[in-house]
Amino acid sequence: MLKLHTLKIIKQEPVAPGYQRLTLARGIAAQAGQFVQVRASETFDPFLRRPISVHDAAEDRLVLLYRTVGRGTALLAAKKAGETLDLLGPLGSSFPLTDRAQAVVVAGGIGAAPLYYLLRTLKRAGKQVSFFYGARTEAELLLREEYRALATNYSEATDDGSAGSRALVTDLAAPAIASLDATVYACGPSPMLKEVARLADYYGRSCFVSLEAQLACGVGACLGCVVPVRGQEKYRRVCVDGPVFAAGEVFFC
Amino acid sequence: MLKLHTLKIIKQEPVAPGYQRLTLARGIAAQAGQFVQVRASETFDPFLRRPISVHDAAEDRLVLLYRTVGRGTALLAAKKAGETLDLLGPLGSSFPLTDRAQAVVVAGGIGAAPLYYLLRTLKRAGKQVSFFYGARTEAELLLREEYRALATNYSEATDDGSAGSRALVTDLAAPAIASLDATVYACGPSPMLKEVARLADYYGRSCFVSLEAQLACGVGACLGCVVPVRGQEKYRRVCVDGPVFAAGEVFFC
Amino acid sequence: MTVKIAGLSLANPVMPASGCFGYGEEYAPFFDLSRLGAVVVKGTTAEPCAGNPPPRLAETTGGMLNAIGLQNPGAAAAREKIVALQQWSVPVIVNVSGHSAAQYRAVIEVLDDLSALAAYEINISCPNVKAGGMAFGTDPAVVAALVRELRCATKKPLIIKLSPNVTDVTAIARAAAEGGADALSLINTLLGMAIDIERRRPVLANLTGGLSGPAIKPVALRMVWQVTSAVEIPVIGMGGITNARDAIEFLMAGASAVAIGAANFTNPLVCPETVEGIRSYLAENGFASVREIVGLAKKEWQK
Amino acid sequence: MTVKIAGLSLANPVMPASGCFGYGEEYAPFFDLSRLGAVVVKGTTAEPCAGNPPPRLAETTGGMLNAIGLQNPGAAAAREKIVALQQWSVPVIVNVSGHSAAQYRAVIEVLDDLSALAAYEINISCPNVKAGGMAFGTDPAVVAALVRELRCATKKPLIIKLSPNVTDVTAIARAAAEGGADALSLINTLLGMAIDIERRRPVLANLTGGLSGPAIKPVALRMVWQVTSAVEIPVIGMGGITNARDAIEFLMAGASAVAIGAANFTNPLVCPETVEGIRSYLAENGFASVREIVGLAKKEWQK
Ligand SMILES: Cc1cc2nc3c(=O)[nH]c(=O)nc-3n(C[C@H](O)[C@H](O)[C@H](O)COP(=O)(O)OP(=O)(O)OC[C@H]3O[C@@H](n4cnc5c(N)ncnc54)[C@H](O)[C@@H]3O)c2cc1C
Ligand SMILES: Cc1cc2nc3c(=O)[nH]c(=O)nc-3n(C[C@H](O)[C@H](O)[C@H](O)COP(=O)(O)OP(=O)(O)OC[C@H]3O[C@@H](n4cnc5c(N)ncnc54)[C@H](O)[C@@H]3O)c2cc1C
Ligand SMILES: Cc1cc2nc3c(=O)[nH]c(=O)nc-3n(C[C@H](O)[C@H](O)[C@H](O)COP(=O)(O)O)c2cc1C
Ligand SMILES: Cc1cc2nc3c(=O)[nH]c(=O)nc-3n(C[C@H](O)[C@H](O)[C@H](O)COP(=O)(O)O)c2cc1C
Ligand code: FES
Ligand code: FES
Repeated sequence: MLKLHTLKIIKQEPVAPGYQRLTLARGIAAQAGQFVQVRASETFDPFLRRPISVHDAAEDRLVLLYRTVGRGTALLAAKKAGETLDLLGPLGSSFPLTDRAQAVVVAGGIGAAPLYYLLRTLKRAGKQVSFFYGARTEAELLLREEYRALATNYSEATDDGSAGSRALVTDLAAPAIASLDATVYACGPSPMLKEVARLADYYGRSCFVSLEAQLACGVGACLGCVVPVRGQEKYRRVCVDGPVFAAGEVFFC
Repeated sequence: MLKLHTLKIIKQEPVAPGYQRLTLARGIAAQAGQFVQVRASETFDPFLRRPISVHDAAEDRLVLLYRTVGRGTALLAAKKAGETLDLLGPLGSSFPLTDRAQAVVVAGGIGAAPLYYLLRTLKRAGKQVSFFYGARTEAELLLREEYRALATNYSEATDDGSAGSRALVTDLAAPAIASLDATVYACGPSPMLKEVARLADYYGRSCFVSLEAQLACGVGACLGCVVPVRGQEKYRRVCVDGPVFAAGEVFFC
Repeated sequence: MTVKIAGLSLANPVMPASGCFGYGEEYAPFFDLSRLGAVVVKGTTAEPCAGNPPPRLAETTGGMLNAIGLQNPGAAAAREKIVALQQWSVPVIVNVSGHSAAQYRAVIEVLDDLSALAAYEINISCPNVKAGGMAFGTDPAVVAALVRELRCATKKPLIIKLSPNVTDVTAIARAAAEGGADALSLINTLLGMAIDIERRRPVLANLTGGLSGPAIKPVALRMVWQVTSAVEIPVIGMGGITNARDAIEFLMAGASAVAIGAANFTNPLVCPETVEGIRSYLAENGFASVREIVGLAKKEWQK
Repeated sequence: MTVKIAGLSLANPVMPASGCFGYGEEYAPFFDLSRLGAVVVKGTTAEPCAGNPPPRLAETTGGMLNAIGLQNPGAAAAREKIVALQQWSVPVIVNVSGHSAAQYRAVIEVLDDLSALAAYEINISCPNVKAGGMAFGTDPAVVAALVRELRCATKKPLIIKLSPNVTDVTAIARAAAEGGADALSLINTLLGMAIDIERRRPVLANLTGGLSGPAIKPVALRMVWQVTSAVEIPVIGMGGITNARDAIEFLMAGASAVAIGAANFTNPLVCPETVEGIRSYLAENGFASVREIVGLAKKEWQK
């Protein structure tokens, strides 16, 4: 299934200042948690592809949600409907479903991107989902109504209190992780993931986190994107062994 | 006057397969024969600016005519009306007017680009202009009606006889150079320029040719774009001493 | 399209560069590996090696830095992967790394009976491998002695991979040739670094890393030209190749074959596309074989 | 923003690199040259020099090759141009080139009385300058002797410009420091080449040329880091700087000032923009002076 695709862009929408949602005209059989390696330019500056998670997917559609942070994402944001996008994928591991009927999903900032498809997947599987969405400010709670619609319970936290609680999203999620017999999923900044992993470990929940790293090949060949594995003198590759890992495997918690 | 400009693109028209005419929204006080250094990309691939002659100019307008041959010009051709273009100019020497009332102008291929503005300039100065336009094939006689309208006498030559005479444009121009008390101007491939220079020298006409070279800075600082000067152990810079040179200065004819 | 290097006959002159193609399996979903002239596998050491801590990568203009640190499963585990590559019936070249002559020999001892293994590429140019305080690949005498020793350890072809981080690459090349090398590979990566100005520290956990990609092509091409003028044995040229035009530059500079590294990451089809591009170029320009363009620019230059 | 290098006090740490800014006059229409920390002029030789035949340039990915061959009007004619630069009241650093110690001395003799001339940058790294068969800048003993000799020829500060085309740049740096250099400039260009596959020959009439531009930044940064760890004298860092972020990388790696070369060609305002960018960075990050970020990445690294 792994392949090089040239997909037509059917929509390129700003969803907040500095954030874009890109809709492509064909599905690539991706699962929630997987990503694609996007070629932002036909030239060699930037030289490497850019990894972007699958935000949503269907037979006839692939959706990406991304933040414009540097040259690559700026070039991506400059592409217009009608143009094509060269991408590799689907790549990497996906969020596994478990036998638990409940799920706690924790999103931090743009880490929400892959969790949309996860929420859809969990809902389709009939799970009860508590979704905790944290961001710096209200504007960065991207597509909040769409996320809200997919969750059984929906809570928001912002650093500045402009929406939801003025709290760390992990503190907001802690009671749910403590009390629900749920599988825990998280994507966001590293300190957030560590705290979610710590909570899940403490309350005995299985927990899956999606990690980021600088990639080069994206297919497991270059060994550039590794993270250390708990308790072993070994590394695992974010691009093929991840990006979704069992929290206990990658965090010393 | 020499400056860095960010000009708005008001028109980007294909004028033949592989050839574009680009119209910019503001003049830069350029003279016929001068060029601009265009930045084809915001990235560093390609790294250098691209020199393009001033095809036409007015207070409120700068027009470029170019052939898509590589990465830089392809990126330029991909720019759309409404976007801006970063350019440096006007740069280099211009075609001088002389006291002769007649002019012979010889164009080879895309070498015609700067000669359009020259024809306009000569016409405005009341000169009688014989224009010889050579190309590989009819399709590459770009904007032929517009050129024809500016010349007193207009002749065409193509390599394949698809338009005008099946002849070298220099052979077509030879009788005019021989018989008219005219100043001779030429732009085109190097063998063509040498032949025009030889003819002009033989018949005692003053002759100005526009040369090409690989440029870097375009402003005379790097000394990269030099051509040897006749009879001297010296080089001259195409970007500031040229691109228009007296033929006798640069050709050993 | 066939070329002969170090006694090997390759169907075409294009192979992936070591460390950029794993043991082949990662790129097998993209194209039929038998379209390659050869497969060059990841640097293999005697014992398993965990490699350097992350971050190991940094992007640079027109290229990238890597400090993988020779992560590999070790020679014994590599056997299987090499055998698995046999299904593509493409010659397998094993890149051998070590911290001492004994370690290089140990790799050869473990692998030498594999008929799937067509040749060794001896990596004496990894920035982390030291010998007597100086990097291995930078002292002609050390290089000649190492090659001589390995020459006795195997009957398979020995390709010595040179470092570009030296004052005079031809001296090292001559030493390798005198030591008995069948061919040379060049260049390995240029030693570089990057600083993260937000974190105010070097990007790579290893401080320095190897620079590769189109950024280094001019340096690689110069060294291939110099070395193919200095020694008689064939050279596999690499460093920044991204398409057939680049590959043809290396062939015209004197390389008998080419390897493609970092460009695989940008375009996983770069190797087969380069094979096809060279094929078209030869046909369009009336050349009957790759051999006809090897060193062609040198011949023109000497005119 | 002021920095002190080799006894000079510069208003800011940014200057154009030699050979990329002529004698300043070409860029004067673009911005007020007094906004620069210093102006470094084109490599000047004792006698006028016509330079290499064209083609002298080739574009490469993220950079360019040049083989200008030190075209310059000679020291006597350069005097005027140096004096003319005084109108900007910016320190003028004259890049001195030659084919022998005597030739370097000859340049100094002609120019030494100019009060407009703040310091010499001695270019011992031009790929075309040979001494005893080996390039000048690649032998520590030759470098130390040359610097010692020039040290006696002038009281003005001597900045020695090093070549990156060596196995161990710190050995050359130490030799220059021992010879009495006040500061070091690095890096000069990497030796490279390009081939035109249509014409089937090298692009440059000189065969090889010097590679510069962002492509070489990682190599330059690594050498600046190494050299500033090896010697006490200040270093002017250069090689691929295109904006303030790049410049800050060099400062954090240990450079006391920076020079910008090829990027002027892409953006004629790159020097003043870099000055402003550094200024903003310092202000936004609470640094009181450039000195506070010099070598900062090293301090973080050693923690
Ligand atoms: C598996 C995986 C999945 C991912 N999924 C997503 C996703 O779904 N959505 C998403 O938005 N991201 C996602 N990312 C992150 C995304 O890949 C990066 O944000 C992207 O690669 C950045 O590329 P860039 O060229 O825009 O930034 P780069 O230019 O590479 O810059 C990287 C960093 O340097 C800084 N930087 C660089 N240049 C400048 C400058 N001139 N000024 C200031 N700062 C600068 C930027 O702030 C940035 O943080 C994912 C990453 C991984 C590994
Ligand atoms: C003073 C001056 C004025 C000029 N005025 C004009 C003008 O008015 N109009 C105009 O059209 N041109 C003009 N030129 C020429 C123009 O500058 C060049 O055509 C342009 O710089 C080419 O840039 P590029 O990036 O498109 O090509 P590059 O990528 O730089 O390629 C240059 C050459 O290499 C070949 N090449 C490169 N890559 C490939 C590839 N992948 N496959 C096949 N071939 C390849 C191309 O055929 C081309 O001939 C002028 C030049 C000068 C010096
Ligand atoms: C991620 C990565 C890993 C590499 N690992 C090895 C290795 O194990 N052994 C080796 O000899 N060279 C290794 N190299 C160097 C390449 O084989 C090649 O010599 C170099 O990258 C230049 O080619 P390129 O510019 O096409 O990448 C590695 C390069 C990269 C980018
Ligand atoms: C066109 C050109 C001419 C140069 N001429 C000289 C010179 O005369 N003397 C010298 O010491 N360095 C010369 N250099 C080297 C630069 O000063 C600088 O060290 C090098 O280009 C690296 O910096 P950059 O990558 O910012 O260009 C020249 C570089 C270029 C591109
Ligand atoms: S990015 Fe190459 S192995 Fe993960
Ligand atoms: S292009 Fe730099 S001097 Fe002409």
